[in-house]
Amino acid sequence: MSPGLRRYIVVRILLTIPMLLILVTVVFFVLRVIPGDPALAIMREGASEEQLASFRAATGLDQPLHIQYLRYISGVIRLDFGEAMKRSIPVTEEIKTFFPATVELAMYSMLVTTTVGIFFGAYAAHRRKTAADYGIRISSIILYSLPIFWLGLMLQMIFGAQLGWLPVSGRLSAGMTPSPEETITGLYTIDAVLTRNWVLLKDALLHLILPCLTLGLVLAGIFTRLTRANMLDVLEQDYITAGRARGIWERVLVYRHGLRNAAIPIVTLLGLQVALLLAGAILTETTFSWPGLGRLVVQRIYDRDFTTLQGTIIFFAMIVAGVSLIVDVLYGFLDPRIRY
Amino acid sequence: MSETTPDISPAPLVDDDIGFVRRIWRGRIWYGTEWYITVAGGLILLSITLMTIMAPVLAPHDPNDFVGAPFTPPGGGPQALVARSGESPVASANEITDELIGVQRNQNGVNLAKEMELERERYQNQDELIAGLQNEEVDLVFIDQNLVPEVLEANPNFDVVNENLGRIYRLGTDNLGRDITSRIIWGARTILGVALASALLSSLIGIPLGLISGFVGGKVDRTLSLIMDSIYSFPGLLLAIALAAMLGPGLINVAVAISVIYIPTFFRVVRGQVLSIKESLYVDAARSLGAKSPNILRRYIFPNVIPSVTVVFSFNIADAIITAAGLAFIGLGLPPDIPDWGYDLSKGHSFLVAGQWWMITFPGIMITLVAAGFSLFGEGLSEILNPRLVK
Amino acid sequence: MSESPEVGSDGAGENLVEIRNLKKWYPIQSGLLDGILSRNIYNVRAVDGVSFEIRRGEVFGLAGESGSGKTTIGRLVIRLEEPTEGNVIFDGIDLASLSPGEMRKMRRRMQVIFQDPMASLNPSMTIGEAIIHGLKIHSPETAKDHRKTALDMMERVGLTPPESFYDKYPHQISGGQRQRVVIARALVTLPDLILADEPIAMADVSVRALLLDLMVRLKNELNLTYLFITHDLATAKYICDRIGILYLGQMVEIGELRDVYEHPLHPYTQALMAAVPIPDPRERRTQTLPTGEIPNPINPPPGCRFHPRCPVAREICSVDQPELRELHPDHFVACHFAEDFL
Amino acid sequence: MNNSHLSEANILYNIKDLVVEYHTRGVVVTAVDHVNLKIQRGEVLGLVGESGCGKSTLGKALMRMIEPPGDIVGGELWLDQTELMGLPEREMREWRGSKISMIFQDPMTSLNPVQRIDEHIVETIKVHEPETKKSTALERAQALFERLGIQKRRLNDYPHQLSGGMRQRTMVSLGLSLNADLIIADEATTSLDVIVEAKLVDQLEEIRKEFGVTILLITHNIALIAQIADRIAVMYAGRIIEIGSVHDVFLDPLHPYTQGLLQSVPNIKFDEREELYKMPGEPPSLSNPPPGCRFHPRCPKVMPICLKIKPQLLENTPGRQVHCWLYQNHPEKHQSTTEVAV
Repeated sequence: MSPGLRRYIVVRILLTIPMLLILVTVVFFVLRVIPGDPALAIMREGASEEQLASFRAATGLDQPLHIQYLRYISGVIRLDFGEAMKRSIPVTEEIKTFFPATVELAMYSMLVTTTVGIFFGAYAAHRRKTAADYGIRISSIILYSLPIFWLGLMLQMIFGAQLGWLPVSGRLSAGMTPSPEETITGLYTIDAVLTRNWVLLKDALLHLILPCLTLGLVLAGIFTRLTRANMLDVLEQDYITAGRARGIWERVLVYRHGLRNAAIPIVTLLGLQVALLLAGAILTETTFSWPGLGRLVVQRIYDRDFTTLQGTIIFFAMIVAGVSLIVDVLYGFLDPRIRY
Repeated sequence: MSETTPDISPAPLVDDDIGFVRRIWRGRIWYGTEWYITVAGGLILLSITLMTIMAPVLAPHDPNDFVGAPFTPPGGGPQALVARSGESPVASANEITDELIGVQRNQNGVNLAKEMELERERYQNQDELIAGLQNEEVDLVFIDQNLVPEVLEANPNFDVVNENLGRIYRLGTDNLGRDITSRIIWGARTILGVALASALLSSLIGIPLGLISGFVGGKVDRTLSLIMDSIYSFPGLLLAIALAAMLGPGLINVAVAISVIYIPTFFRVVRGQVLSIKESLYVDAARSLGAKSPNILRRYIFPNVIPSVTVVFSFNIADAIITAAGLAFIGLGLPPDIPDWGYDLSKGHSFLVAGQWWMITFPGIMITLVAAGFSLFGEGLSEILNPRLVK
Repeated sequence: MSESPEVGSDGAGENLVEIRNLKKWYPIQSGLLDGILSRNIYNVRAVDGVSFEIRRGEVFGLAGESGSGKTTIGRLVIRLEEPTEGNVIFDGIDLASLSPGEMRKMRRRMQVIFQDPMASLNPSMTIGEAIIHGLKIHSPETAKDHRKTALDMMERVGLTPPESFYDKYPHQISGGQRQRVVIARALVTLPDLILADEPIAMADVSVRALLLDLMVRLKNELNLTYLFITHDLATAKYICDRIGILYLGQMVEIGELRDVYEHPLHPYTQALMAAVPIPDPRERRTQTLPTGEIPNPINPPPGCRFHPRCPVAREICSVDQPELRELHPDHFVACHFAEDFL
Repeated sequence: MNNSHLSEANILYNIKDLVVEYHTRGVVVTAVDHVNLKIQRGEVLGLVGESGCGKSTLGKALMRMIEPPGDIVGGELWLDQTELMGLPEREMREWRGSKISMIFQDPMTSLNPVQRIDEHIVETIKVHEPETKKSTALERAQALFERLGIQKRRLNDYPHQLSGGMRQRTMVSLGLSLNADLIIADEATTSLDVIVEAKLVDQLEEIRKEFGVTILLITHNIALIAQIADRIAVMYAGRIIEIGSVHDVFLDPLHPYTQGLLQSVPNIKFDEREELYKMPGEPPSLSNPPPGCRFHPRCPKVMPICLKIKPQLLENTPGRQVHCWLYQNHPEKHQSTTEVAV
């Protein structure tokens, strides 16, 4: 690895720490500084004064702000996000149990987004200014404008209620949950493959289809436009014309030369895609009652448990920061101009 | 020096004697399909704004009033009017005004049923409404014609004031018998308000910060960029949820919650533009003329940033509409008395299984249409303003 | 005209501008963390110790290939950038000693014409606004006849009829016309020095002669001084009085134009003169060309920077850097063995 | 190359009545207007003209690489006794790179930044000769690089690690990798420094002799044509207005535009004619060209007929053609008043 690249990676890793610090601080203050007393917001049902006082003492809300902040930061570093308000289960525990479901949903949705996005984006750029190009552009705009949950509901209604082809909610059919020793990663599809439990695999996949289509297609709307824009920039470069002048096949020019060069900016945007994916997951999980971290957050909102909310936000932020770090490092490998 | 395609100066747009409208019309030849996309987007925006302004005239009923039997499918159907025997406030059907059901008022004249519905979604379904009639919370109830025998049998003290009233509700009624068409028309005002407010808010913060950061550069630029990048690479909806949860329902609160996500978008676009313009020769020329920095910012940089800002602004509103709907869906939207598509969607969700599909279909279509309208407008505009096209 | 610091403006001697040991080094990869992490060891030494004078009323040519630092020197002279070292004495005043306010007033006396006419005009400002902006800054008190002054200047640079151009936008006029607007904008505040950085490189051959002629005519009418930066030695011949040849951020030869063109004393200048194609098929080039390519400015070769490519290089050349020596009257050269070419 | 070899067999590329139009923004622009040109085997033909005259479009048309909104609407392209316009796109693709290859202006962007140099060459060879093994292709690449004076190790570098001159020579080697008959160099030296340009020109000359390749040099740099070309074709506003051997045209230009152009080209040598000819007006935009002979607004010898009818490109003396009424007669040539039947 050349000095240039090593330096680039070190700089990028060091840059993530301040970014995360800022995120935690922003979230911490956002949840505390804005008007309204958090205790009151949580104990809303006519809580008496001393109930509020005891609650504040229990959760340390009565401490001066900076003490709370420091205590919280030390917790975050040790990945301890405090305890869920009403259930005294550590938030980290909850994240451990519910997060794999979100990962599985996000993984397959990402698959849908990238395949649909890259294929249609590249094709639209290749067939610029033709009916195909405008068709793809307009449909990707409409796709992205669909509210995720509405598309989810519609798919549920058509494929679930009316046609009954696909399961409409939950991760597995009743009674199919694998026993604890069978769950290795918590991702049913992968566990099923590892334990060669094909029945579980089939059922898990069937349950995945509708939610992943919903989340994946909506995000594919943005991804197609991003791919098309980057591909267009690349296809106008001289080296594509020079390649054509050397008799290289048009398809090779577009999908090999073009896509390889366009991949670099597209990869850098994966970090952003993951953020959109996690945001989308919240709505998809709620629509399909998918037992993931997203749905947990929504449920916790109803009972005003802002510690879990705060913990999940920071956890999601860590994931996004981690992904964009990996993506930036990948960028270094993909683009020879940085490698050498 | 080398010429790629021959240097065709944009003749049609050049002669400035024609009026604004004719110039836009002539743009049709100049930009081709991009022009149609932008105009299509523009038309959707226009119709939504018209719907907002003309709401009182367009909407057949008051969005919050129970004007028909609950769950009437689109197109309406024969309905009957039932009241406690002897206490009907209305003699016959033709006296029926809009505020029919729950005409009983409390002392200060407020429709009792509506008030109670506010406090806790009381009247979830038909039976609760009929129970409300029973214990005198409301005086008149619309029911479906073919339910009449059943209801009368269960509540002997009811009698039918009028029946076989052919009421038309173009898009049907919701679980409380409210006219969905009116709710959609009135809802446009809310969603547009929230989206515009949040886009304005994020641009008012994002643009100046972007201008300063891009223009001043150095430490300021680096710290601001770091903060903005960390917020940018962040699941926006989650931040909005946190904010909305803390701020509570309310038009401004939701707008503020949504706007925080889009501040970094404006910041990044404006900063990028300023950086590239700052390097351009005409800014160097201005500095060599002796122009002061504020003057350069105002006359040389800002006017050339506006085109791309308008594009981001329209995309931003589209995003804000979808996010606002998302918040409403998870119950963090606006209070129930404000007609809002997101709210209708989240309410309609539970009735879908029972087959009442029309309660969520139409608001969903409207949200998509409006969001798509703004995106189309932004997409077309960006291609038109984008120098690549003009090359 | 508002009184800008005119210290010793008329009799201050022959030189309008004196440049002494000018240096400009650009650090590379100065990111946020790089500042903390590693001292930026790498520096691109774009300008590395250049000294010359520009006499009042002359056209001083600054010629060099890409990467020679000619544009950077231009920007340092009119203070668009701060030098790392060395100073610029404009009409007896060291620009470094001026406060920002004073410097801004001084700017009236030094204007710039850039290469790309389209990029040097603000697309959202009309031609008229662009030209009078200088007047608005430096002589706001004569606001009422700014328009008239601008129209006169437009007339003078050949934008006739001026009224029809006044309210147009840059994209509505041709390349040649745009360059005339840029010239009008530079001259309207009646400056002393004009920095012309490749002013006609973008113009077509047939239009170029007109622009050159226009610039010379205006110089004489408004007794201006030009710092004329170019890579095209052939065109420089028709406008420059004296010329300086730059190589990798250093001055290798300065002298009266005809003297340098007909008796180049530095091997690099000779190579440049030989390489320029002559528009006559009967005079095809025979001389050999220097080997290799322009080295990397980050770590330039020791001693004389041209020695790796120089046909007459000897031991000493790679050791110590030759100074500019006057071998002909008013003809300086930085080469240990220039005497051989006398 | 004297003119006696004008026999049919010696013609490599015969362009007959070529018309290329651009349909943009509701305006039809004839970038190439009925061009007739014969390129002889093994010669260097210089195609010169100012910006916007259509020379690059002509170059692309010869490769049948005109992209929408441009379109070849008329004429025939006879390359080596094969009519290219008739070929289906699939077959035409095979000719590109193997029979005709092209070098572009900006060496910085003509090579795929994420692909090593050897991958470029091997890919080009494999496209046209799928049966050749990768190793043989690599050997040919190494031989070519050696021949063009680039070290072999540069082959596994990435484009951004090469200098401008080296990249342009890589493009030349790509052109030669399948020993194409014709290399079209479209402003190939414009963005190079003068010494690097001179070296590349020398190399093109050597290659022409060794590989017997024909070179069409498209450029606005007339002095360059004088240095390397055998014949010169001058283009103005989409039409070829003069063709002839370099010696004839430079010493005795026929068309008034060529005369004006040659007098406005700066020459580094000091000779008696010091004043550059100042041609009036600017090159016309092709969206609404002047009627008749498109040069008439700027022509010092304009006649009434020039405003009405377009002259033919006729042979004046063997090997010399000119497109001007001065050398052709027409009954109403001098009558200014009468309405001349077109």
